[in-house]
Amino acid sequence: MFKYFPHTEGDIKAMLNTCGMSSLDDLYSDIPQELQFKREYALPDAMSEIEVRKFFDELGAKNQPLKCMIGAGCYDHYSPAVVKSIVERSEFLTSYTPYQAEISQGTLQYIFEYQSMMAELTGMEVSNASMYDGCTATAEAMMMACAASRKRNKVLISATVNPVVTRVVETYAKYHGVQVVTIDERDGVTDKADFEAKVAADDVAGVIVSAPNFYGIVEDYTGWADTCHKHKTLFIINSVASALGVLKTPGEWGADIAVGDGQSLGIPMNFGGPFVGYMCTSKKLIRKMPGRIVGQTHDLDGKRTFVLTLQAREQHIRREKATSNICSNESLMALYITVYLALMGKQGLKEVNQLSYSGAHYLADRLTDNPHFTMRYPGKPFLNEFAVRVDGDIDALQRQLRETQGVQFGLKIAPDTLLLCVTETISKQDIDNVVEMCNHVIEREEIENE
Amino acid sequence: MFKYFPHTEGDIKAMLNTCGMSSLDDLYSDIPQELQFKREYALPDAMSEIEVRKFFDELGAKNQPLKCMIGAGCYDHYSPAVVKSIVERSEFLTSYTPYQAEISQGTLQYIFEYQSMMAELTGMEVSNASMYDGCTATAEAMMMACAASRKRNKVLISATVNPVVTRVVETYAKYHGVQVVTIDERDGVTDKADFEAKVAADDVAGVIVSAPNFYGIVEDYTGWADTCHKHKTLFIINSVASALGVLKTPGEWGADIAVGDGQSLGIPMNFGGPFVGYMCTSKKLIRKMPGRIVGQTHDLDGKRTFVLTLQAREQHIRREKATSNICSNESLMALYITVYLALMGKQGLKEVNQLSYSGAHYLADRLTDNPHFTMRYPGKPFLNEFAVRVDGDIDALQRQLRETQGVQFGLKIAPDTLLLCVTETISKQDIDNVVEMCNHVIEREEIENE
Amino acid sequence: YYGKLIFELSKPGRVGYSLPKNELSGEYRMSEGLPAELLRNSDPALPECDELTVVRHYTNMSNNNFGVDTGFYPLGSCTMKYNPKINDEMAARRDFASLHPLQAVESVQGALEVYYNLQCSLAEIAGMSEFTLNPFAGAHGELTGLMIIRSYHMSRGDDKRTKIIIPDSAHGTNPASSAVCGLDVVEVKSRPDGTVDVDALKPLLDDTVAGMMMTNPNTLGLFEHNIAEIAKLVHACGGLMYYDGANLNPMLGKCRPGDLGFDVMHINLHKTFSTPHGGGGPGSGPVGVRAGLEKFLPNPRVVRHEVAADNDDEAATPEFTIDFGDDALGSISGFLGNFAVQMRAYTYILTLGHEHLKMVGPLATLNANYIKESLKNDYELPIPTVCKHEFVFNGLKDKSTGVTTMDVAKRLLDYGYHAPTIYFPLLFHEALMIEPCENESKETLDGFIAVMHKIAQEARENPDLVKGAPHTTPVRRLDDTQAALHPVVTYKELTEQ
Amino acid sequence: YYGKLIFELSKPGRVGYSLPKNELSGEYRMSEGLPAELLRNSDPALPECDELTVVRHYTNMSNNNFGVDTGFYPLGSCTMKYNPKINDEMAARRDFASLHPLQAVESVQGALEVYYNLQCSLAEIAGMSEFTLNPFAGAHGELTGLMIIRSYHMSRGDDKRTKIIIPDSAHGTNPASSAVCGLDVVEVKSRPDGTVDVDALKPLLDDTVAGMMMTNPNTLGLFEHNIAEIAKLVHACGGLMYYDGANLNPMLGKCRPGDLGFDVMHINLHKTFSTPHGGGGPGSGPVGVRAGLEKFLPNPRVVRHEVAADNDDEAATPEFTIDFGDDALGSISGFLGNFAVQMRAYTYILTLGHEHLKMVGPLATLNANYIKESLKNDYELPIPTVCKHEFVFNGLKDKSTGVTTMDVAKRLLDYGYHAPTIYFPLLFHEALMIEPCENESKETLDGFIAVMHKIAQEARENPDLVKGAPHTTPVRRLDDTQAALHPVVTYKELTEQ
Repeated sequence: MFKYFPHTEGDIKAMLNTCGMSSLDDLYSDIPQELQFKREYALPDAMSEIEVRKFFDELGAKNQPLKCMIGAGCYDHYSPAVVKSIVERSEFLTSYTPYQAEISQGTLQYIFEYQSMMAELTGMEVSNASMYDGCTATAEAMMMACAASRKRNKVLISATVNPVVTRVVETYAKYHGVQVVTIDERDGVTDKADFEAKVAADDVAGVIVSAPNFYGIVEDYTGWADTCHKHKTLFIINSVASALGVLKTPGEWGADIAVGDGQSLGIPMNFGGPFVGYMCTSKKLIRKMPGRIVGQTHDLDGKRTFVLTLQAREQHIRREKATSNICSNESLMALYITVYLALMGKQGLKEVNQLSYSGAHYLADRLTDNPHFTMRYPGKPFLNEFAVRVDGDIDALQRQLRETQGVQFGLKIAPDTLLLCVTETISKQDIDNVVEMCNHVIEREEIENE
Repeated sequence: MFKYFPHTEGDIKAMLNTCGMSSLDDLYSDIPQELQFKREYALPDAMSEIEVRKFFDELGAKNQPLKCMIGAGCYDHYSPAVVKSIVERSEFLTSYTPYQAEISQGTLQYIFEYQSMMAELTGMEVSNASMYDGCTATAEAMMMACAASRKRNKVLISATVNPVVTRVVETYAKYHGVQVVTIDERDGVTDKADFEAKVAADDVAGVIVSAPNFYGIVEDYTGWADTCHKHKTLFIINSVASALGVLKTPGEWGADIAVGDGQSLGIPMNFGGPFVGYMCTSKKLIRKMPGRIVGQTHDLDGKRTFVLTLQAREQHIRREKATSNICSNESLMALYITVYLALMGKQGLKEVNQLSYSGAHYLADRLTDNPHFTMRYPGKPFLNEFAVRVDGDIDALQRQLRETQGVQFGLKIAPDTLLLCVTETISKQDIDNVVEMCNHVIEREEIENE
Repeated sequence: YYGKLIFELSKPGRVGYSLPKNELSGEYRMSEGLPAELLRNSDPALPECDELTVVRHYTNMSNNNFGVDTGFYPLGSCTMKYNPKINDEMAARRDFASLHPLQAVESVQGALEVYYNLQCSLAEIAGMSEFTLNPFAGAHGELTGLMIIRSYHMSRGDDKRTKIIIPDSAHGTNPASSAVCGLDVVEVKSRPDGTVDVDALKPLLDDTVAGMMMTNPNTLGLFEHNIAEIAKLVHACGGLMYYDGANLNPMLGKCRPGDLGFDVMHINLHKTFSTPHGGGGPGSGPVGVRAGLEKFLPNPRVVRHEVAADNDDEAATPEFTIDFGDDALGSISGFLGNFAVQMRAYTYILTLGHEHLKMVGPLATLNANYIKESLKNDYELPIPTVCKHEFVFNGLKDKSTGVTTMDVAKRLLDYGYHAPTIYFPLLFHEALMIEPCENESKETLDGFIAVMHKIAQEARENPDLVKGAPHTTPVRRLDDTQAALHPVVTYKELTEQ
Repeated sequence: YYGKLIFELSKPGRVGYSLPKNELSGEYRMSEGLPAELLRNSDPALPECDELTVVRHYTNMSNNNFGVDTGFYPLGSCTMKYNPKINDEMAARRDFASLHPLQAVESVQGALEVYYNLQCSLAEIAGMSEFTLNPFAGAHGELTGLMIIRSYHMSRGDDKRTKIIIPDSAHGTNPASSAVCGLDVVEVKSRPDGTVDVDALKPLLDDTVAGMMMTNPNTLGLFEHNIAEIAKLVHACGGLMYYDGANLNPMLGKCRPGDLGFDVMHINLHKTFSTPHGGGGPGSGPVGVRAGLEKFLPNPRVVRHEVAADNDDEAATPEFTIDFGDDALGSISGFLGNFAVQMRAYTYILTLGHEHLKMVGPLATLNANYIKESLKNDYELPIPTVCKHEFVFNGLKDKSTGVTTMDVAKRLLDYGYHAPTIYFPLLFHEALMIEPCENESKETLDGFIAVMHKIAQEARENPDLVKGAPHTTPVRRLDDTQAALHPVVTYKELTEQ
């Protein structure tokens, strides 16, 4: 037999006998013959583990892991070795949603810790047990705002939100029957006047902005929540989770819903997934919040325990009355975050941000020492991501840095603009090397152009 | 503080207070000042995990993992993914010798399974709970033979035993006061006449041979055990563990002690360690056997349980009367073997050997199609290792194969001889590629020499 | 060890991390460079722990959890199959796991080849034309599939099709996904034999029908034997057929949704393709479509280009690109889905090959029928026909003892088994839905059967023992009501209580 | 789940592996190519199991085990410190773990650099000149060190030096290693304060003394304050001083064996340098020597060569070779020792750096003294002075209850603690030897102290409770005697019983 099938010939015979059958085909007697699949799958022969490893060795050689000076929604942050070793514990990895609380306190307890940590980070009162990613979490916030408003079906979204997020929000909106209106950008930040004008129509369910925004700029939302609330509109802030360790929180800005991606908190980049979406809100709105929630309770002996709660909100109970269909979430990725934050704690997250801040600002300063590089939004405060205008061939520059230094040098977000990012994994030496190469490439280009 | 030290300033103060002290230095008041170490260690500054990973990235780039056509005591066998995942379970990894049996049944039970499996493989009655490696296990067998013989202090060792093993045996012998005499080699196998002559002196405590031997040859030991026993000499066979799945066992040859290295049973090559030595013997000799042994017993409730047993044999009890000083063994490596054999089972180990056999014989045939390559011991039966004479520049050949195909092409055991090995991780395609390159290199050499 | 929260192990000043020295902090201090009004007023109250404390806390916590690696997990409709370790090993490979999704496409060709090959493999297994692997979970796949159906109708200007037909036995996600997608749900009843009532379906079919969602085998584990007729009827009225792949496992080797007339479908990689459930995620819900509907798949997409070899000796090598461009549907994910999950599923398919994949369905089905037949004397079997991967008991046969399905489930925990799914599907009041996967041995099933018999006997002889279960678990039965009435969902709330 | 053996889960025909198809088996069949008399008569009776069965078996078995990651493990003289995960991560790196020890030296330069750097780091920490990392464990290191001492004497033609002096408080391995090395053991008594009696030592010193082995701090956790005088006396008579590094941990940052007059020593990497004990191994026992004795270190050795740079811009890069050549001592290992263990220890040293390494000793010592002072009212403390990393109680202070050290140890298991080392050292009948490492928090120690007080109270109030312990472990107290009288050490024997 095969390593994943324990059935011996004798077992199969005995079991069929119990079922009153004589062959495995008998088990499919209820499927009309003409609907049965009679040929072999056109798939390769089974590979042994030796062959599987060789196969991925060969495919892996077609990839090139790079030093990341790119962010744009996915961040190469340090993850302590402990995180992976805990997440791999098979009692966590191979369990399912904790339906049987008595033998699932491990999962339930870490989700409770996760919720507590995310509430702290966002400055909000409550959190759910995770969502797919930051994009879908933002779309869910949009739907939640519409449901909470009861009859409004318009949301505003700032032009400075990561376009990857906006694209997903717009897709959800299109099918959910929501109108998405963009708030204009002005010098890299959301245009406050445009916001005030558009929200004043009193037909907006929610306003979505981001902090920091797509260009890495930390926008000032002073007064925005009040304006929203005056018009009975929910204020929704999308943030990169890691930045919340130091930046003014959605809670402090007065937001009603805080959403975003938690990947920056110790989760590997994984070529884009799995990540994890977080969603936090006020206690008042908890019953409108989609997704699973773990709450504290007691067992028969009075012991403090944890359990899935407020399930009446969930899709499997509400069925067609549901305002979200989320079922499986990203529980294991929430465990990454929980262990990461348990280790980094109050101080570590601050240091991570300080290191990223220092590196990014040093890179910006050194790079713009060369007049071919100019800040796209000079003077705007940023944390660890910034947009720079390049007077030169961006593609050649990126290729050169990839091939000679193994560096992914930012994301090209316009023909003349690079979005650059620095995290604590990039050293001063890395930055110096990159800047030197940039100057070298630009210089050579100039000579060639002469 | 530091991540491995939980002591806060407050903790230290409170604890010192309990001890009636005022500073950490007070804890060292019993060490004369002039003996204290007053400067800083001349060692690098602490590295963060980010830096540690980068540091090993750089060192790792100075290594080149190769396809292994080399054996000689360390074999690149397949190890199922399950093995590593189980061995990493921290309840196994971070435990110590199972002194407290009530909370160590995990370790005790797998060692019992390991002993059972090794006894099966060697065809012997009993096994100990592991030794350091095959070399030291053989040295321990030598000392055991001397101790069992009471007054004899001479052992014979065949010239066909892996010289790495012989070197260690000789070192132990020198200090233990044992005389080691070599039995001559004849056409790649142990000279039977020389053996019979030397053992006939009736002063030999033990005879050490290997199966297969250093050249990969499977020697015929028919009658050797009887001859040994006639002269009250113990017959000791050293084997590569994996080969015991198919070759005639030490038990079947009539050996008194079976020793060798277990690395070939699922343990990574690890640049030479940790491996694991095995030692199996007869029930009669169990109380002479060094190392730990796990036995079955019952608990107060009559439940079947396992426990360290026959400890009266061990060094910590016998102290200066001990005939072995082994204490820590290679328990975790025994777990590798246990899980490996649980997965491979009866059939898998046979298949592994058949694959290795096929590949090695195919390589030998194809290689010797070229007259510049000739079998050093033609006609001698071998399993998966063989010695080949090369009419050409061996160093250049090895370098060429390493640089172009990433292959370690055997071990040079004489100026004109290569010891080659094939395991199941080497495919027919790999062999064809290697042979083609060999022919190419030899041909080019000839042209250059003309 | 049970009960402490990580916050309760915290002490100010302890750290569990190490970071490089900041060589630049003299020049670049965040607190000076950023305006104070953009910074937090106070630090988050995160725990402060040393490394060992964190390791012990979560190691011990894991021991209060039950997974497939711990024991038999017959949770119906969840396909809790063995999660092979080689899959995890491949997913953790640094040359895949450390890639940024937006790094230069030349530097991720291996990853794109995995994506492309996996979608092709799924298409062959499901009998579809093309798959997107972007959806993050089964429900997300459903939503994506429904968007495809709506896009298809809208692309033809057929805007009135807003009705979706769903059997009453459907998973709760089906109607929920429909609602999120802006569709109106129309329920169709089941017949007493548990399958869709075709006669009840017919009157519902008109030119407002966008499509019909079906799970086949359905949540009772029954193959919808009228599927050909149903598909024909739905197609005849202009609707599309959606296949909920949650129950795909028993079909492997025996039947392909595409051959049954389905147009759009999703697959749960964390069910049929053996990726771990991870305590509730991450999953992955690839969506496939039949030929003609490929253009409605969401972006980003992986596109394969044949590139001629430089010289005649070499084979042509494909090149892959990522198409982020806009299209009718839009994007339902930022990047290419849960790639590490896809790595595992692809490894699973490579490991099984065509020759073992085809045995998955029959052996899973054998296991289910074996349990069903072995227990039907003690447990009420409402539908006695052959089942597929799972089946439903309606509680104990002898209802006089007052022992409920909940009690049976909790008692199973005492015996070291995870409980089956309970109180679903809603068709039966005491539903106990059992799904044993193909990886489970006869010995494991026999052990479970023996314990189920024993519980039935206990229910007769000592019902209070069963009603009070579990007795040996880390905690006893919990007060759900208190949790919901007065929700305490953060440590802060807990300390303020 | 407790008790089944893997053999009892086996069924003929099941497999847990996968191997490539044999493309050559037609031409090359072992059964035809090898003479029958060289092949096994019958297959070994190994288990036949599917993969899931194996995974569950060993996963569950691990849960019947206690490790440092599970809880406090104050096993005296074993230095059960935290085993950092980053060490394991580095040791598992494929670019190190997949190297063959005999592959071309050009292809293993990184590995050799690790070996070389680690031996240099240990030399600095221990105050020695050079180390070999080849020994596989502490006892193996002792043996190697004693061989070095003998080699030294023999190299001078001083063949009569066959006596080795060992204190009565020494670890059992000291005399055993001496015996294996062909040395005659002479025991020297301790004084009432627990340290070596210098007056008792003097008469033993003559020109037959090869050397003296000492553990410092000794097994009572006491620093041998007369060490300078002892070393002087031994050196004066021509002997060498051997340092048993088992108790090195409290010395870190405060004292170096080389500065105390020791000539040869070993270090247990699995104690002081945080590598995991692995249920009893693998360990690693590097041996260091003072200047002048380097040539007596065993082969193979790693040799560093400075290589001038090709051009002036580059720094000189070292090149490393392996010297397998013969020398006076010979080889005590086939290759370069337990390399994966060395990787972990080196990672540990890099992680701590000089600034944290120096805190290891003081904090470990603080923890030990804190427990000692906190419990001395309930437990008999025979030597009340300041201790180093560990200390010894002589059982409960109140001996009237009949509760022994064994009972206290077993009762600790019920409370979730590993027991201390018991009945060692042999100087006290009821020895209870406690070593808490520097990684343990005050909270952990306070918890342990509270339980130790509680057990003392239980011994007074309900001694049978303690004598019957443990009560909550997977199994209860075992019958050691039966095991030793009628040893059953294989499954085959077990089935034949």
